[in-house]
Amino acid sequence: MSVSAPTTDFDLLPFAGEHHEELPFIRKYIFSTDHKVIARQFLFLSLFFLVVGGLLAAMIRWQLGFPGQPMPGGDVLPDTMAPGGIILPEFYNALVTMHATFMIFFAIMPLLVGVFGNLLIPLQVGAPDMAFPRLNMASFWLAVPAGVLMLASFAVEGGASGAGWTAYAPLSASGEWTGVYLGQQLWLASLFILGFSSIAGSVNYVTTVINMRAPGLTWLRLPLATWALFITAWLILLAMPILAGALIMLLFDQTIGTAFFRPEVGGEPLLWQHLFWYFGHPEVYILIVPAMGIASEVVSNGSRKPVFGYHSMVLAICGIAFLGWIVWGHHMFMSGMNPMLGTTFMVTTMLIAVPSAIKVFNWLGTMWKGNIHLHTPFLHGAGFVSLFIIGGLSGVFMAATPVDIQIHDTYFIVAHIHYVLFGGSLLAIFAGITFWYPKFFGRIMNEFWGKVHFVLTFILYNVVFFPMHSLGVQGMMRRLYDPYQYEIFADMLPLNRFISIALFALVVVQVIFALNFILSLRSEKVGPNPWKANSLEWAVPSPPPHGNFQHMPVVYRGPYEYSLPGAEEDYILQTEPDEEAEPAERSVEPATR
Amino acid sequence: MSLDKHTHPPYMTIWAVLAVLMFGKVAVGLSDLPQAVAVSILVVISLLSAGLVALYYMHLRFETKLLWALAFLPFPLVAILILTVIQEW
Amino acid sequence: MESHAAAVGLPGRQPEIALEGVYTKKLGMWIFLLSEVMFFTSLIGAYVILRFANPEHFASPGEVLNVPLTAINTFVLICSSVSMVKAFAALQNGDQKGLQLWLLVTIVLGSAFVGVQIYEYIQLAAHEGFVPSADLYAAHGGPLYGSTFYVMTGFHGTHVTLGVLALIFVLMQARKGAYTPQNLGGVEIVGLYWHFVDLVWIVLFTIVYLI
Amino acid sequence: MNWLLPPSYSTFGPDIDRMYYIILVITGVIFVVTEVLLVYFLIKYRKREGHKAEYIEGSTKAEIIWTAVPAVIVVAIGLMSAGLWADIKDPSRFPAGSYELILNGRQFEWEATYAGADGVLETADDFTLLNQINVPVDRPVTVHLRAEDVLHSFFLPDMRVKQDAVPGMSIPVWFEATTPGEYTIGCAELCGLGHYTMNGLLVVQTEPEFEQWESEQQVAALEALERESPLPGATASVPDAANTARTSGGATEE
Amino acid sequence: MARYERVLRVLAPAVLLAVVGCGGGGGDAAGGGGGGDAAPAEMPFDVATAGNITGSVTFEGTPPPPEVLDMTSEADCAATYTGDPEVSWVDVGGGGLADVFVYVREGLEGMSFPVPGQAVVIDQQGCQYRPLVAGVQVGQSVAFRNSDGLLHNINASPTANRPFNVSQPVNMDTEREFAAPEVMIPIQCDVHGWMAGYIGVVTHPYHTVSGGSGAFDLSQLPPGEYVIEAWHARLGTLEQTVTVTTGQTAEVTFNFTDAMLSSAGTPTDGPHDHRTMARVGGVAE
Repeated sequence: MSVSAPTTDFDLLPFAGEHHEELPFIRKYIFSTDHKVIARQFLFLSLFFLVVGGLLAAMIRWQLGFPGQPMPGGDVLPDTMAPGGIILPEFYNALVTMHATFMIFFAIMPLLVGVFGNLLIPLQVGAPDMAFPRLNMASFWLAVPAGVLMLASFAVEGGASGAGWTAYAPLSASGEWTGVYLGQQLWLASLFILGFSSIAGSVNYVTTVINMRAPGLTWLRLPLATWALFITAWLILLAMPILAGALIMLLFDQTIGTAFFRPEVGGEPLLWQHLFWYFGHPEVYILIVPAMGIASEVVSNGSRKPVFGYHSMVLAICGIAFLGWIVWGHHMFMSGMNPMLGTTFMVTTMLIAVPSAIKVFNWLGTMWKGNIHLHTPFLHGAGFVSLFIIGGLSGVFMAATPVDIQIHDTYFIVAHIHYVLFGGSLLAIFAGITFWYPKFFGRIMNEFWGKVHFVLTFILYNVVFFPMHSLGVQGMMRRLYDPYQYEIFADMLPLNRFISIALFALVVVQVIFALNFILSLRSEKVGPNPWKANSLEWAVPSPPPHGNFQHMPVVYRGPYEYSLPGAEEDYILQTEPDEEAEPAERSVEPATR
Repeated sequence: MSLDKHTHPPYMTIWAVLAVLMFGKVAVGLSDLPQAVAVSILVVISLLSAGLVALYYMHLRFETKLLWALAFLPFPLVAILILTVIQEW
Repeated sequence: MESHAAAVGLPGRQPEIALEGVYTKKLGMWIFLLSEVMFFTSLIGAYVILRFANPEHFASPGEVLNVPLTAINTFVLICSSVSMVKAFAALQNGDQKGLQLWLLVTIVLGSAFVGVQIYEYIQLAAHEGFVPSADLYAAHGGPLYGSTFYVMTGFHGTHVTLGVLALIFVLMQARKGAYTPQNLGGVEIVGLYWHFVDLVWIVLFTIVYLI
Repeated sequence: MNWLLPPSYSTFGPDIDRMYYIILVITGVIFVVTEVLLVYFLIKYRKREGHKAEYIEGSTKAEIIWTAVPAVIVVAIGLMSAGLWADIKDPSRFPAGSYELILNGRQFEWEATYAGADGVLETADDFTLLNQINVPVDRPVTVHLRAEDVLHSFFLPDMRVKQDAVPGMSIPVWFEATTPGEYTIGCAELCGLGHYTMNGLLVVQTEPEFEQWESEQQVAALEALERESPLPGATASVPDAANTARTSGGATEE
Repeated sequence: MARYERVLRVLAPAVLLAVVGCGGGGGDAAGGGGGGDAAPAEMPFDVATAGNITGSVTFEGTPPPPEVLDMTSEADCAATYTGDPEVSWVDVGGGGLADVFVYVREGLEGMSFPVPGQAVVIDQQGCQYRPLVAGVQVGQSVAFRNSDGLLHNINASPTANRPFNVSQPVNMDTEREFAAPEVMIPIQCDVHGWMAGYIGVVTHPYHTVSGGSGAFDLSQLPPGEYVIEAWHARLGTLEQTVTVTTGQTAEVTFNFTDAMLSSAGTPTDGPHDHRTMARVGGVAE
C-alpha cells in the first residue's frame, strides 16, 4: 500500500497568497466553489424560507385566534385553500405541516449547518476552503430544487401534504385518507433531495475538520462552534440516510402502492414512526447543537472570559451525540409501542437532560466574574441561554411517561418545541448572523437597532409561547383546526386570540432585523476583528479573500484566551505565538499534535 | 505498519475463500436445516466474508486505528435500531 | 515517519495529516460510505422487522426467488471485486496497461451483474406475479415480500450501475494517463466504493435469498 | 392562565397529577435559580472602566457537582414514574374483573361496541354506539382500542387516559372512573381534515343506571336482530374481524 | 479526474429520484380522460327531427323500511327532523320508485353535445345529501352546497376520474367538474358516516333522476335506436332498448322488484359500512 500520500490533494486548494486567476461572474457568484460564497447563498435561501415559514405560522395563528373568520388578505388564496379568505380544514393541516417542514428543513437546519458550517469551518480550521469544493457547491445546488419542489406542492391538485411534518403512516401513505396525492409525493421527493444536500455537506465538514486543520490546531484548541458543527455533521451523516430510506419506502407506498406502511395490505404503521424518530431525535439535536456552539462563542466573547470548562463543554456535545441515538422512543410513548420499551426510553431520555444541564451551567460559569459587554450578539446569546433553560426543563415533564400521558400531542409540546427551536436556535442564529456579519459582508450591523430588535423579540416571544404551556396543561390538543368544537376548550378562545395578536406583533418586529440586515450591507466597512475575538476567522480581513489565509496559519493557543493575566489587550488571536517560545519553534516544524 | 509498495495482500486466495464461503452459504440456505441454525450459520459466514472484503480489499487492515474506529462507527447504531424495534412484535 | 512536509518538499506548506496515509479524498469516501451503510440499514432494517412482524408474507429460500441464478450472479460480483483490486495493484506497480485491462474487466463484470438482475426482475414480475405493488401482487406469500425485495435489491442495483458509470469515467481518465503510482486517488476511491457495494450485496444476498 | 391540571376523575389520575406537581416544583426551583443567577451575573459583571474579567478556565469540582446533581434528580424522577407507567400501560398488570368494550376509531367518529345479551364481545347480538361511551362508575373498564383507517388517539382528559389507536392492532386501555358525570372524548392524533370534530361523550353512570341502560340497549339490539334476520344475507353490524389481528403488549384477546 | 466523478455520484441519485418523482406524479393522474376537447356550441343534429322518451319506474313487493340514522352526536342536524332522522333508499312514497338514475347508455357514440352552463346542485341539508342521486354531463360543474353551517367534507372516490376530498366548515358552495364519464361516483362525508350519495357522469344531456312518482322524460333526442339504463342504489340496474322517431314520444317503463334487493351489487348493511358500500358503489358503466 502506498507509503507517501499522493501530492494531488494539497495543490488542489491554493491559499490566498499563492495564486490568482479572476473567475467569470457565473463561476464567482452563481456556481462558485468558494465556501464563503456558498455560505452567503445558503443564507439568502434559508432566510427566504424563514419568511415563508413565518407567514404560514401567522395564518395558523389567525385560524386559532379568529376561527372561521375570513383572513385579511386571504382572498388572494385560491378557493381550494381559503374560499372567501376562510381557511379550510385541509388547508389548515397543510399549513401546520408545511410551517414545520419549511422551518425545520429549509430554515433552521440550513441556517445553522449550511450557513455557519460553510462559513466557519474552513476559517476556524485554518484551511483555504472545504475539502471538496465542488461537492460543497453541489450541496447548495441540491437544496434549491428541494425547496422549489416543496413550494410547488402548494400549487398541485389536492394541495400540499396535510399529514404533519412527521408524516405518520397510514395517513401519509395513501391519498385516500386526505385527498392529497401529488402534494404528499412532492413533499417526500423534496426531502429526499434535501437529504443528499445535507449528506454532501456533512461529508465535506467532517473531512475538512479531520484532515485540514492548520498545524498546531489540536482537537482541544478547536473553537466550540467548529466542535458543534463537526459533531452535528456526524449526526447528519448517520441520521439523514435513515430518513432517506424511510422516505423512499413511503414514496413507493404513495406512488406504486407498495405495502410498507399500509396496514390494509400488511404493512406496519409503527415501523414508519420508529424509522422516522430514529432519524428524528438526532435531527432535533442537529437543530440545537450548532446553536449551542454559536452561543458558547458569543457568550465567551461578550464576557471577555474563557468558556467555563471547555473540556466538559466538548464532552457534553459528544455526550448529546451518543445519547441522541438511544432516546427516540420518547416521541412514541403513546403510539402503541410496547410499554416496557417506554420505560427504557424514559431512563435514557432522563440521562440526556444531563449534558444540556452541564452546558447551561457552563454558560453561566462563563458569565460569572466576566467583564460583560452587552453587545447584540451577546444579548441574543444570553437570550438563548435563558430560553433554552425553559425549553430544557419543560422537556423533563415529557420525559416522565405518566405526565406525558396528559400532555402528549397537546400545546405543552408545541411550547417545548418553540422554546428550544425559536427561543434556542433562532436566537442563536440572530446572534451568529450579527456576530459574523463582518465575515459575510465586510460590514457591521447597527448595534442600536440590533438591541431594539432583541428586546422586542424577547418580550413578544415569551408573551406568545409561555401561555402555550398553560393551554397544554388544560389538555388542548395540537393540530386542531377549530379547538372550540370541544366545550372544555371553548373558554380558551380569548387566550388563543391574545396569543395570535402577540404573534402578529412578533412577526412585524422581525422587520427591524430584516431592515438592519439589508441596510447594513451599505454601512461602513470594518477591520478584521471588530469584536476583538481570538479564533482564526478574525485573523483574516473582512470579508476574507478567496483562499482565506495569505499563508498556512500556525496556531499556538486555545480560542478563548480572553483577559490573559498580564496581557494589555483582553483578547489574543490564536495565531499569536507565545513570547517565550524560541524562534525555531515558530518556523516550519508544526506544533505537537 | 504499512507494507512495502510492491507486495500486496494475497488477493487471489481471498477471492477463493470468498467464493467457497458464498457457495457454502447457498448450500446451507437451500438445505432444510432448522431455521434458527441455518440463519445463525448464514449470518456468521456473511459477516466473515464481509470482514474479509473490508479488511483486505478495502485495505482497512493497513489504515490507521482512527479509520478502523470510523469504519465500525455505524454498526452499533444499526444494532440499536433493529434490536429495539424488533421487540415490538 | 518523516513529517509529511519534507516528503512533499514544498516550502512553507506543512499540511497536518491527522490520519497518516489517509489523504482527504479517501477519508471523504470512507465517510460517504458510512452514510451509505446507514441508508441500507434503513432499507434492510425495515425488511428484517417486517419479516419478523409478518412472517407469513415471505417464502422460504428458493420457493419464489431463483437462488442458483443469483448465486452465480453473486460470484460474478465477487470476481469484479477481485478485478478491481488487481487494477489497483497494477496501478501501484505503475503498470498502466494492467490498470486499464483490469478496469475493463471490472466494468464488464459489473454490467453483467446488473444485466442478470434485470433479467431476474423480468422473470419474477412477468411469470410469477412477484411485483412491488401490493394490489397486483400474485406470488406466494404477501405483498411485503415484493415491496421489500424490489426496494432493497433495486437500490443496490442502482448503486452498482452508478459504480459502473464511475468506473467507465475512471477508465477514460486512465487512458489519458491521469493516474500514476503517486496519484492513485481516483482509482482507490472508486475501488473503495465498489468493494462497499459488493459487501452490501454479500449481506443482502444472504438475508433475502438464503433465509 | 392556569398552571394547575384540570381535576381528574379516575383512580390513577391523582398519581399522575402528583408526578406533574413534583416535576413542576423541581423544575420551577431550578428555573428560578438559574434565571435569577443569569440576570444577577449580567448586572454584577457588566462592563465597567478599568475592570478586567478574571481568567478562569473552569473547575472540575463544579463540573462534577453539576453533572451528578442533575443526573440524580432526573433518574429519581424516572424511577418514581416507572412504576406508575407500568400500572397504567402494562396489560399484565390490569385490574381483574373489568368491564370490556371495543372502541373503533375511524375517520372522524368513535364507534363503541358493547357485548350483547350473551355477554360475549364480537357476537351477533352486540350493540354499538356512535361517539358515545357509557361506563359504570367505580369499576375498572378495559377498552380494546382499534382503528379502521388511519391513526387516531383515544384521549380522555378528565380520566388522564391517552392511547393511540393503530389500524391492524387492538390495544387494551384501562381506567376506573370515580365520579358519575359526562366527560369529553377527544382525538389527539392528526387523522385528516375532520380531526377536530372527533369529540365524543363519555357518560359515567352509577351501577343501577348503567345496568338499566345496558339492558335497554341489549333488548333493542335483539329486536333489531329479529327484524333483520328474515331478510337473507343481512347480518347485524359486526365489526369485521380484520381489526382484531393482534394486541399490543401481549395481553390475550378475550 | 476523480473530482467530476464525485459530483456525478452525488447528482446521479438525484436524477434517478427525479425520474421516480415524475413517474409517481403520473401515477395518480390516471383519470382526467376525454374532457379535454372543447364542447361544440350547438346540437350536433337538426333539432327539428328530434323525438322524446318518457316513462316511469315502478316497484313491486314490500320495500325495506327507511334506515334510522343515529345523529345523537350531531345535535344541530338531528334538530331538523321531527321524528327520528332517517333515509329511505327505496322511496316508493309518491307512487313510483324515486331516486332512479335513467340515462342513454348506448346509441349516442361519437356525438359531442354542448355542456350546459348551469351547475347541478347537491345540497347537504339536515346532514343528508339532497338529492341522494344526481346526474351531470362531462365538463358540467356540480355545486356541493353546505346548508347545515357545520363541517361537511365531500369525499368522492371515483375510479375513472381523479378522486378528491374537500371540506366545507361553514355555509358555502364548492364546485367540481368531472372529466370522464362514470356511472356512478360514490360520495360520502367522513364527518357523518351515514351520509352517502351518488353522481352519474355521462357524455350527453340525456340523463335524469326519477321523482317521487317514478316518472321521467328524456327530450330532444336525435332519431335512432338507444339502450336506456335505469340505475338504483339498492336495486341494481335494468335496461331497455327503444327506438326514437322524429316527432314521436316513445314510452318506457322499468319494473324493480323487492327480489332485486338482495341480488343487487350494493350491500344493504347499515350506515357505518358506507366505506365498503362506496367501494362497491353502483354498477361500473
